Amino acid sequence: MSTESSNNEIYGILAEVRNPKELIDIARTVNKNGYKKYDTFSPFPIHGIDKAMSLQKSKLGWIVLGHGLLGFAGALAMIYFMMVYDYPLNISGKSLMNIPAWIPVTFELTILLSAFGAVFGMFFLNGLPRLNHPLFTSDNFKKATNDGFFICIEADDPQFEPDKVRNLLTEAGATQIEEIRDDS
Amino acid sequence: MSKTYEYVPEPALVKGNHDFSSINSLITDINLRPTPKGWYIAFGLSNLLLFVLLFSIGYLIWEGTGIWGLNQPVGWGWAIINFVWWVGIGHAGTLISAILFLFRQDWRTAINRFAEAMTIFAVMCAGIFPAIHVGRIWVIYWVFPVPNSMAMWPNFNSPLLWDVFAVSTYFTVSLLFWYVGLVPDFATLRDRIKSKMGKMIYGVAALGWRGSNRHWWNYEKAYMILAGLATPLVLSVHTIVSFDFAVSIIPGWHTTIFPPYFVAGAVFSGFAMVLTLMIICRKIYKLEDIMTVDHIEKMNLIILVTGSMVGFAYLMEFFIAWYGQVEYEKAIFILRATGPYAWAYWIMITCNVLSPQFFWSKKLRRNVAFTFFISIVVNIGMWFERFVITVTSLSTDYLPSSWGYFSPTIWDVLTYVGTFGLFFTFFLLFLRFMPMVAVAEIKGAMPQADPHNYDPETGDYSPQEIEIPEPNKESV
Amino acid sequence: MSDQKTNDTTYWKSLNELAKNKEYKKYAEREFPEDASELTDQVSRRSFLRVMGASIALAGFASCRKPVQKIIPYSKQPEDQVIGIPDYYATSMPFLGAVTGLLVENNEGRPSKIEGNTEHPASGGKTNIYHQAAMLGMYDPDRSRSPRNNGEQASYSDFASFASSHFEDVNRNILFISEANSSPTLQRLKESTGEQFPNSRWVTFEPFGDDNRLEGANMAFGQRLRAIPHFDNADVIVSFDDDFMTPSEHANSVENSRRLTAARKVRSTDDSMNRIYMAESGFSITGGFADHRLRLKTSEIEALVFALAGRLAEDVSGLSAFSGYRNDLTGHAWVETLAQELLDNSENSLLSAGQHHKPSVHAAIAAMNSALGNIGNTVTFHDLPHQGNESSITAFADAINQVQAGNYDTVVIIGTNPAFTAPADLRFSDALTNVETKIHLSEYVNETSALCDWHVNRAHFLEAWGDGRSYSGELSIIQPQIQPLFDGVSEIEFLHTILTGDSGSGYDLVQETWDDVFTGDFNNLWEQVLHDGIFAESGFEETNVSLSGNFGDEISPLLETSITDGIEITIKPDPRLFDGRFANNSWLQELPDPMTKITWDNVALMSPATAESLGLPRERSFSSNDVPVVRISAGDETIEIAAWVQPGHADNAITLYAGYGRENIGRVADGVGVNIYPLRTSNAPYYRPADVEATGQTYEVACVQDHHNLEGRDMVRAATLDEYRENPNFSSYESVHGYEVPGIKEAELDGDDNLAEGGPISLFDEKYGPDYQPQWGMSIDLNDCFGCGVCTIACQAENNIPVVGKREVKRRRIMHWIRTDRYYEGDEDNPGVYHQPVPCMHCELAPCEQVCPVAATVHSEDGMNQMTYNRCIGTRYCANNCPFKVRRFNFFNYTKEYLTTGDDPEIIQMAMNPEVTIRFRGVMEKCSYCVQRVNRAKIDSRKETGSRKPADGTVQTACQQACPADAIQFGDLTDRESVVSQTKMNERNYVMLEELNVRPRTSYLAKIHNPNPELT
Amino acid sequence: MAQIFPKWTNEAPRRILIGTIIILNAAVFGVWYFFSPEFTQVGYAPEQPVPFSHQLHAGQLGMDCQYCHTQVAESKHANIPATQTCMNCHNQIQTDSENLQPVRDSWENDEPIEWVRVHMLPDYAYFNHSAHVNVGVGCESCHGRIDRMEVVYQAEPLSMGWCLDCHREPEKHVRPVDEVTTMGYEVENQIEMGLELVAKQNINAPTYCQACHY
Repeated sequence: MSTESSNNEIYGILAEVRNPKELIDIARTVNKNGYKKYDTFSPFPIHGIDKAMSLQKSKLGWIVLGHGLLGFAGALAMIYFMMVYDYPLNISGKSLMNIPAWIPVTFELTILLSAFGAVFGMFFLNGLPRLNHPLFTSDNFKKATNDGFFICIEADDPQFEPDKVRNLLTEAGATQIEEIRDDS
Repeated sequence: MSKTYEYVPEPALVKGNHDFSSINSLITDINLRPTPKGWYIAFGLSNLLLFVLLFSIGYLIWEGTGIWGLNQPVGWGWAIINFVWWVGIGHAGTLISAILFLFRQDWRTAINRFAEAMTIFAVMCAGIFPAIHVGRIWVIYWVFPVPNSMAMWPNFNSPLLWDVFAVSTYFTVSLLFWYVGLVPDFATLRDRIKSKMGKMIYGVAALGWRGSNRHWWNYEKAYMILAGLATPLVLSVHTIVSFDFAVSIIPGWHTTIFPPYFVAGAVFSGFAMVLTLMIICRKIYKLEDIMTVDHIEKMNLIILVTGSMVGFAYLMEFFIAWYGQVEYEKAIFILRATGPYAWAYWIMITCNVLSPQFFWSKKLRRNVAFTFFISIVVNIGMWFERFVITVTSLSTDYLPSSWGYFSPTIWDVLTYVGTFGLFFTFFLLFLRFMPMVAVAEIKGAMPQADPHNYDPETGDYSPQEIEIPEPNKESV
Repeated sequence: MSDQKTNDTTYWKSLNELAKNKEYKKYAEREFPEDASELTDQVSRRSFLRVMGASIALAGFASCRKPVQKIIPYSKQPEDQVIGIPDYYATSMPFLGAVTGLLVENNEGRPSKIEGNTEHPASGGKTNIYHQAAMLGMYDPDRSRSPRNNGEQASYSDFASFASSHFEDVNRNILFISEANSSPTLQRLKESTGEQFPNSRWVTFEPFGDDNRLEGANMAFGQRLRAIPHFDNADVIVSFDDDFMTPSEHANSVENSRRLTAARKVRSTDDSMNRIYMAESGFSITGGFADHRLRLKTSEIEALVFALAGRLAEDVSGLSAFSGYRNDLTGHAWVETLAQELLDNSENSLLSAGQHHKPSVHAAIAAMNSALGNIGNTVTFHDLPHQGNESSITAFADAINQVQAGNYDTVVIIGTNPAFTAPADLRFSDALTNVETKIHLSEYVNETSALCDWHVNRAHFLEAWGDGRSYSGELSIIQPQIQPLFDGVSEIEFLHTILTGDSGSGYDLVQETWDDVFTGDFNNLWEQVLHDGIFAESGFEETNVSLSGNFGDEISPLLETSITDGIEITIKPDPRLFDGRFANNSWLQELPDPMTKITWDNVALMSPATAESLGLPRERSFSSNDVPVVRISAGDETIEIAAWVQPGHADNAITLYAGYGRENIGRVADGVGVNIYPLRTSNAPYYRPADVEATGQTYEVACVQDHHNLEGRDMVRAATLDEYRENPNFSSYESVHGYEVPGIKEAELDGDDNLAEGGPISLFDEKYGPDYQPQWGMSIDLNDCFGCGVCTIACQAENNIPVVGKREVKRRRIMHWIRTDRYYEGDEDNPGVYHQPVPCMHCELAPCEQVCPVAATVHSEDGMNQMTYNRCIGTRYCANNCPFKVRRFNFFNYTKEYLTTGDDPEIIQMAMNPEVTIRFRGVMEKCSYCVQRVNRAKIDSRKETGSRKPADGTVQTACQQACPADAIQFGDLTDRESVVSQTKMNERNYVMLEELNVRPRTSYLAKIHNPNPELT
Repeated sequence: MAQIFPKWTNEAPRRILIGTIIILNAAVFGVWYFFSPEFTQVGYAPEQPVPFSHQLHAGQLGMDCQYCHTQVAESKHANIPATQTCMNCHNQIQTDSENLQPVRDSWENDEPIEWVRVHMLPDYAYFNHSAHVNVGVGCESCHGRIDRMEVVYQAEPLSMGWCLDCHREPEKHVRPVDEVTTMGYEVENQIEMGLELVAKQNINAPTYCQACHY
């Protein structure tokens, strides 16, 4: 909450609200005011906040699809190469292109790569892991993983002016407004 | 004719007067409190069993698979039985996380973390067996498609190879799924723990999670996709495990009913195992508010349903053996019920088919002690199911000259018992260091999490009254 | 040899060491002195050069890291020897006073496999289990390694110097006890002993010899003659307890089996078969093979023989001794039936009795054969030049009584082991204490050696020069395949030392004998004999016989038979260990008994009813190896032994096998089974009444087959000859089941089609091998197989199959690649029996292949199911998925245990076939159709003709080559003319489990019985 | 609240990722290279009891391989010559050479010379020389330029993959049978000639397991 250490660049202004409803409200207000670089924080995902914040549809689905196709095609190509092209062997007299037998492995690899896409794609989209973040300098912010609901308008936003932001947040009902500095 | 319908409201998921913060404390305090003495005792015992496992495996590798009771017709014994049993148990977690998630069963939040952890550890126990049961464990890497100077590849026609891919994929995806769920809770612990070391460890594990709703947005998407992927995966795994048997030509194995029958059995045993562990933990860790009797009842219903499915499968096997008129198939089923392994068969029937039928009674399925008892009985029964399938079929197959009886040795028993050491060692570590209930998820499922439950004027919490729709009097 | 210090190098560790061993070389050079003609003589030089040979091919274990390996070439290259290409030399195996001609495969100087000698009448290219197992017998590290004087190690020169002084006194009272031996050289030396030592006596002792047969002939014809049956000439064969197909029961079992099965080969409905009747007490393989079998106590069989003779006397002349004779069995249904059958087939029938029956029985049989005009056609009588009058248990008993009385100062025991095998009432061990000097020649330091002052280690027949006569008299040569591993001496060298005080060379001794035999150029004939292994046309002369005048008087007092109600024990030599002499041979110990399928034990065999009367269960538990133990008392002696229910055994009778219960012989024999010799007496060595009671104890028995019933399944298909003629396709799936194989598409066996085509429809487009490759297949004729088990031992020898021991057999982990399944059928008390050899079926659509995760078992282009040991990781899935359960898993490092135990494992390692990989722990193995032989033939054929298809008959699998019944055929299925193709086209051909559509390449020909309609 | 982690840790995940990729690749390459027979086997040149020079005998003197390895066309083994073979010449030339002392000793004492084996196949791999030299697989194809080796070393990996290279495409390697012992044999139209030879000699090099493993 301290506002000293002015030698550090300001990261943004963090404000707390009481509950999920207020978070949605304040997010909507901030969004309407044309801010782009802001974020809300809550201990669990809040139903409806995507609309309030005008969040774009996640690109994750495409990432997963790409990985899934890669897994599918890769598995088939691998099995074809090993069983038919590189070392064809007569196994139980079955034809080399014994496709029914390839289904399980193809399926599993499709799922596996899709899951990798989903998990690592999500982390990638979220910019995680990121262990150090200016917000962590705020003691109050710890509540974000407990029962705190926060909004932070970042200094990068072209409209960012500390006083205006403070006023906006206060008007919208936020408490515990503090300035976050990047303490490099 | 007319019929009236009564609207029965869903019971509240969390009992007691809890808000976010108290739920947060209720769960994470378990990890933050000093380690209780009882935990050390349990951990010591588990370690002892784990040592038994390691010793058994060491001796096995030193001496050879001959130390087990395997013989010429019965090439697969306890190792494969244990493998299938543990993998089956390992189905509950993903099932609860994924399928119930897709079906929007919010009650899963109380138990999913717990069940997923159990899944991971059960699959670890299971995974040991296919690896150690081979004759030459030092070349087991040949089952992986690794380029080598022999220019040889694995055989993709083999169900065992499918197993390798299925079980390792299942383990990996379950682990990822579990971890993704844990990330926000690690962040919670990071923010609550006092010690520097704890902060570092949970901090790394939480990957810098800060509860951003932009993150939650991708996160929920990922969770949904993972659930969508894990659902067919969990069905495929036991399907493929059942292929180990169904793709063969051994009477009693070679049957198309195996995939659904195995999956039902897996769910059956998995839920039983979750119940066993849950009933102990909710008592010890005083989580009755979260893991309520309603949860137990719901799970008992699933046990009743899957148990009956399994029983139906047993019946169908006999029916098909008769209907198919394959003499070897007929003989094997008659021998199962009346032959040298009849004792195992009737244990299986009693435990798996008869015992869950008690849950037709609402009173019994809400009885915690009785549920605990049945959950153990079911797991014993499911072990015997795998015994009956694996051993009896091999023991008396086509050529009567090759029939032979299987008797386990002490090493079969010790290896099996030892896996409990592995399981509980990991499980106790989990209970100690990780939140055993998905904190973020259960918060999200509380009525306080719903923005509609707040007064639009004051912004204070005021849960909405449930509107009871008018009974429709016209329709059937 | 005499100048050699014994404890220096009594044996050597490896070929390399031997090759470098100067002592040895001196010896070798001395044996073939500076005689140029001798050295150019390849045969005599061979044994020397062979062991000097290169040892690069000695099979080792699985690949290790990078050990430095040495190649030891010859210093002087022997001519005509190509390293890596085995040589074959003829020899013969002496057994029970007859020899069987063999051909021994040598790889770089070490014999590695024994086959039959096609030139030899006793073998005809075939062998029995003793011949096959002799290889391991020679490489047995437990054999005695040096002479011993009062238990202390000594050298042969010590013995020679002792002998020269001891036998200087030619007036000594010497008793020679030898085993039955047909060697002309031994006979010559035996005669010399008689001349040199006027006070000596020579008795021949065999615990299970054919003295009763000879005595019977003596009684009938006044001469001790050998009856030689010609089964191929007989249409009706009536055997009274004569198990002539079992090697332990008949010295000429191979020829008997060959001739008998030759007369039962049915290729078309026009062929005829002989008909075999068997009355017996135990259940023998001959009994199982017979068309009719009657179970009677041994003493009842005697009565049956006389009753039959009495009945025949009514219709034929020459049996006046029996006219009017009647006894309890005269009214038996068999008597009338047999009489009719024999009368209808007079001159073409054959009667015989087991060698454990009394002389009177054999005399009656001889008389009947004579009266029916069979003599000269189905049976011939021959005088044995080497057989004196002193070859019987009676003579031996008399001699031992003399010993007891102190009438001998020296006893020389040659080969035989009376301390173990002599009838108990003779108190042989006690008797020997009355003798000053006792000398014993034997392969092992055994029970008798322990009682003797001198033990001399005997050379194995594969290590020594010798000779002998086949059962029908053909002179045969025994030539060494390797220098004696432990410097043993043969019996002729031993006798030579006793006679002269010098150590003689067996080679010279044999040549000396044969010098008299040959009438032409010695060297040419000698070479011919060495090459052929036999001196042609030297069989015994047939003796014309007629009943002696006083036959009637002699036999009439013996016709009184007393049949008791109590239990009677019959003592027989063990089918595998014989009298115990093969007890240290682990191949034989682990060969399942042909009928009981028990390994590593002897048991008291009894019928279910007898077991019940003793309060024992009629059936053995499927889930336990425990069987009850009974106490058997006869006279003053009592033994305790496991009881085993043998369906088809005579009631109130127990069969016991001798040869077990040995101590301090070797690591294999010690402590296995129960010694039943104490129950034998010289008056009743074979059968006697006994008291039997259950002890309440149990004992674990290692039996390889736990279920004995076919459960109505169609693995074995059979019909009577009439049924076959009526419906030649009786063995087809449709005939057996009444409907077609599900989904079958008719096989179209017209001209150009591959035999393998046709069969059930499949989802898959199955692959067949390419045109340039042969397609291998096997056919097994169940009509020929009588279950002897030689295929198993031959396979074990050829394919380096380890022995696993009783503990592992109990756990059902026996490793044999070809097993013989034995099923009982019908009445539990008197069942029929089927033997079915089961090797790998080499299914074209092999279910084992698809389930292996690492492709360690796949199909070859020439249609074989290949097992690649070095790729196997040991999931055992293939074994599970094999419907025939022919795959064998190395649960432990069996081969390593087997090849590295003891102080000098290199010796057993030398018995290994260098062409076959030694399997290691954790891998699967199974029948490979002897791929090493197949590939060798293919490479040779490729080099010689450019074709990969060897000519039919050039490849024989080990089982096929050994089988005395010629039941197994193997060859190329793309060759329509090959024997196996022809056999498979026979209408009796069927495959097991046809409905699985796995398309086995191994098929069976259904069995045909030829029962007498009167008796069915 | 203070930051738990310093700022540089934000870069750590990327670095760890890149580092892991590099290490993994290095490990794969390392195993690939250092554990393959190409590295472990090729070049094995043990010291022999007699410093016999193939370079001299086969190279300079131009002796045919089969002068010493006489049974190569008949047997599975290409036999190491008996001492006798050495002595055929060396009882007349170089009779005093110190290097040849072991040979003379062997001859006089009739004790074999213990050569150290260079080309080692595992026991479960069956190789038959006669099956190869009789259809035109040159000595050189497996043993390398023996005529240039002062000390014989293993020139090829002798791994299963290496065997299969030729068994799958024999036309790239076969030569006329009378050229098998030729060193440095090379023709321009190898593939063309190879295909012709394969057809003429009915070569179908097997690639199924039991051709070599039993």
